[in-house]
Amino acid sequence: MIMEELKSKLEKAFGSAKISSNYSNNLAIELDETQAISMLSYLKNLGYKHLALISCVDWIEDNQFELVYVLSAYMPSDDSYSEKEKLNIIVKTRISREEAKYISIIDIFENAEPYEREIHELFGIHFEGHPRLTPLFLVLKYDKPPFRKDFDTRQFVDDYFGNIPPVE
Amino acid sequence: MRELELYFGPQHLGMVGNFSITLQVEGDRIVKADANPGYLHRGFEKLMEQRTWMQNFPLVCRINVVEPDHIELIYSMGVEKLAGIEVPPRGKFIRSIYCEMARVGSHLFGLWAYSNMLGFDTVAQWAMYHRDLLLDRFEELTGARVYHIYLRPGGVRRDFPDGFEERLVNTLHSIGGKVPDYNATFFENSVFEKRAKGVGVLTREEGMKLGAVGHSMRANGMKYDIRKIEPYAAYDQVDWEVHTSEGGDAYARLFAIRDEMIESVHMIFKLLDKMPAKGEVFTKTPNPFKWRVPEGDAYVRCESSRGELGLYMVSDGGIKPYRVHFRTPSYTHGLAALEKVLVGESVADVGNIMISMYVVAPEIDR
Amino acid sequence: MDRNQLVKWIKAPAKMGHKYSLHVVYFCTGCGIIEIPPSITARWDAERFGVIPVATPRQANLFLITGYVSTKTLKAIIRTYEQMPEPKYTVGFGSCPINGGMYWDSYNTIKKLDKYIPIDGWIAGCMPRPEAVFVAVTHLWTLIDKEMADGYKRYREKYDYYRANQEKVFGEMEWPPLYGKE
Amino acid sequence: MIIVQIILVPIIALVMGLLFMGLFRKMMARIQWRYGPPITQPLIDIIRMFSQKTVTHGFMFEAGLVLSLAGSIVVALFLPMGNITVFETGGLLVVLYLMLLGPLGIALSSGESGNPNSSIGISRKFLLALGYEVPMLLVLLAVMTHYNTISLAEIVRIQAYRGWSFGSFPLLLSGIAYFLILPAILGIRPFEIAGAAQEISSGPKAEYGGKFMAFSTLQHGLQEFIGLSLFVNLFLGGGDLFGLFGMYANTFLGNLLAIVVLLIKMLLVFAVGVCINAAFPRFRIEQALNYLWTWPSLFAFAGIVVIMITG
Repeated sequence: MIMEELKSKLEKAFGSAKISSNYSNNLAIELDETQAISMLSYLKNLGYKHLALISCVDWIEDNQFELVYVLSAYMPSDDSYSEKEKLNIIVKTRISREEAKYISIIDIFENAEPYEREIHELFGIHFEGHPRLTPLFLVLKYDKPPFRKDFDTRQFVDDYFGNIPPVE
Repeated sequence: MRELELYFGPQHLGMVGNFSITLQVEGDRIVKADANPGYLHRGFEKLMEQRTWMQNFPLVCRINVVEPDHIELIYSMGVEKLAGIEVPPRGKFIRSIYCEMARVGSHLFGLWAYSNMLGFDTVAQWAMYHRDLLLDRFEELTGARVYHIYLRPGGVRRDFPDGFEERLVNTLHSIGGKVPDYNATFFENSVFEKRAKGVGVLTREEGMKLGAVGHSMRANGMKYDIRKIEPYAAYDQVDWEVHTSEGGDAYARLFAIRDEMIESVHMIFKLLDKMPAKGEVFTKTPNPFKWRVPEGDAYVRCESSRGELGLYMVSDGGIKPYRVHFRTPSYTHGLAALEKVLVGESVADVGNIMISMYVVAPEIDR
Repeated sequence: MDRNQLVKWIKAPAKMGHKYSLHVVYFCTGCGIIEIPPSITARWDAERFGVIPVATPRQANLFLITGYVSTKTLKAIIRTYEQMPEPKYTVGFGSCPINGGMYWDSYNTIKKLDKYIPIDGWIAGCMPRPEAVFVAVTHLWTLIDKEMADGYKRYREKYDYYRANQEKVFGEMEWPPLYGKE
Repeated sequence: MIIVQIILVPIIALVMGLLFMGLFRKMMARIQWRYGPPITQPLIDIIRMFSQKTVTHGFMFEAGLVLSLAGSIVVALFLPMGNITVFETGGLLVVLYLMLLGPLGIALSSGESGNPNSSIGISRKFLLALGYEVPMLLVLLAVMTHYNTISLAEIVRIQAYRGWSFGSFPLLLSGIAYFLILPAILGIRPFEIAGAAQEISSGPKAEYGGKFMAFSTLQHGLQEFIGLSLFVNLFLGGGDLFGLFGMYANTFLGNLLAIVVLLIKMLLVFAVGVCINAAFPRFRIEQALNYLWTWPSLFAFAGIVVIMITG
């Protein structure tokens, strides 16, 4: 119900967005990179104020990174549950893999800060406007950010920590 | 006054888990806090891309040591959502009971850590003892004390052993019988009230801005609980309440935790009453070595003992996941919220605030 | 247990002292730490045998390395270990420090811990039960008795080897070598 | 004779200090549903610590500890041990001043180490001392005014025939005040603030290892002995047990019995302290000051007013 309403509303506002809901309670929105930020602030104004997750998927065959923002809503009043909070909105946008950079959304969602920091470290995506893109988890220097698909962990372990047993 | 740089952790008695906070201290006040995670980073999500769907179960539970069960649950739910598997009714009930047991155990561990932080050994020891009684039941049900690996896509691994319900009820009664003792020694203790009241305040507005979930929100009076919002397992089949408290400080959070723990115990009794007596506990899944989960991407979430636990999962139709990303409650609590809340507090309250927000280090680092 | 034998105390007070006063550095290096609270609290009560956690490495003489060691932790472990006063003992807890365990192909956890610091004993399993901690402690007593718990001596003698391994992981280290070249 | 006393009294004090610590751990264990370590565990720890190699942080690091331990031992010599008081001159005033040497030495020593946890611990320690010193001074003033003497031995002797001061009316209020600040003097919870392990890595002790730790443990034991001994001597009649051993006065047996009675009284008071320790978390420093400057200070002030009026 509310999903249909939201769908039509979004389709009106963002013509180019591909909106689908293949799974229950999930609403996936695919956008190109210029529109994703405005989509996020638009959704925030609609009441989807809880940024649950920022993730990144490395589509190496398409030579693209996909940034994934998952939004949901806090409850409007203290003790009533509605359909609105049930909804998880997944906003997806693809950026180029060679020149991996995007705009930080800290101004819109404050808790995006550690997520973007992590993605910068593990995928090597630069976020413009982020106050501290310092290393979060890692101390070693990797020749490639380790979460990229072309980073071979087994080769790395072999080189750095000595032999590993043969597998498979 | 001279500014000092103080390393709180990783080697510190007040630090539960391998985590570190660099504090800028002026006298006894904190002027700047800098969370420094990564001591437990194993690159789980990368490792999971290299293993088959079923092989990942031993890995996922190790993301959170204190409460591995909800991580198992969320992973199973993710796979079920992508593959379109239904869980049989009895399996759903067993899942709920299992997760509530885990919640009680986890909160008892939290009570251990919290009272230890205040230097209250006595209650700490009691809580740990009671958690151990519960771990005995886990051992009986699953064969392991800590990492149970009991859930699987489509249900649970096996049915309850004979007479398990009765022994579980006895254990819960023996824990619940001590609640008055806990109240008298800890929750009604005036020194605890002095230490916790007004400390580490995370208001509702700030919490919503920083993505706070779970009991951090419930301590502000908001009944934010995924079990009610988006019911999974068998939570929509019994009557239960979400308990809240007011104030948003460590004191309110502790009371939210206590009430939730008591509610969980009651909920287990109700679930045991309503559970279908017989039936399958899991749906058959294909051969795990050849199992291809259909292409797609989904986000699932559940309510762990620390708040909303989410999982974003991408499958490209292969025998291995293409990408998994866990949204853990400690992540936002520990990295975004903690740095804000700690500023202006006393050095003595770092552990106090951290544990009351229930920051579990391995969950942050993954 | 020969804690009450006065003759032994008079003969070798230092050795007996080391045996029955094992103070553990409280350092949650990995997930193994989850079984430490049960073993020091009411149910198992390690304090019976004089095993208690202490706040700083200076006061301790036993280092329980509980679980997998990521590279960032390894740095902290080396620093903590070097701060402990001799004689000091280390016990690796769980499968992961032995050979990497289930993180054998992880890019951020080190595999064989005894390449970087000397280990006196291992507890295998994931998770080892609290009883295993006590078995380890009793084994450590035997080792101390026979003067076989000599990890700290090995560290001093073969410091170049350990330091080289550490430097292989970290490159340049921020602190100078503990033992100078003799 | 006095040389024997000078040697024996500190030894008794040290042994009692260790016994207190052992008892503390055992009793805490029992309250927490545990079996607990043997009562000799602190001694075992100290033997172990003395046999460890240590790192020093400079001259003051060692000298401060020695100063602190020596200061505490000297205080023990000024306290009546049953019927024996090694140095009677000076009495309470000297005790009061010498008692500062213990914390001061620790402060000098751990300040040298440069560990920020230590410096926070020291500042807490002195703030706490500031907190309990106010009511304590008032209490001592009341006692001295009431008995018209500054000699501790004299006070103990008077109590033997006039009854314990804790039970007598004009000093009751002061006694209560002293009892309320006793946990702060002993450094047990809720006032275990200076050495809070979970907050500041055991504070001043953070850099002590091996023999330094052993010295500071011994000093801690002595500190507890002094705090308890002062309380028992001032308010619970010292080594007197309702004049029961009056016939043995000034004999060897009488002196021995007096010492035993004193130690048993101290143990009983300490047991009460352990129970308080087990039932409370620790205060924050400003809350501790808040507490110390309200109820105990009020009682102490009321006590001294009553003494002034009744004479």
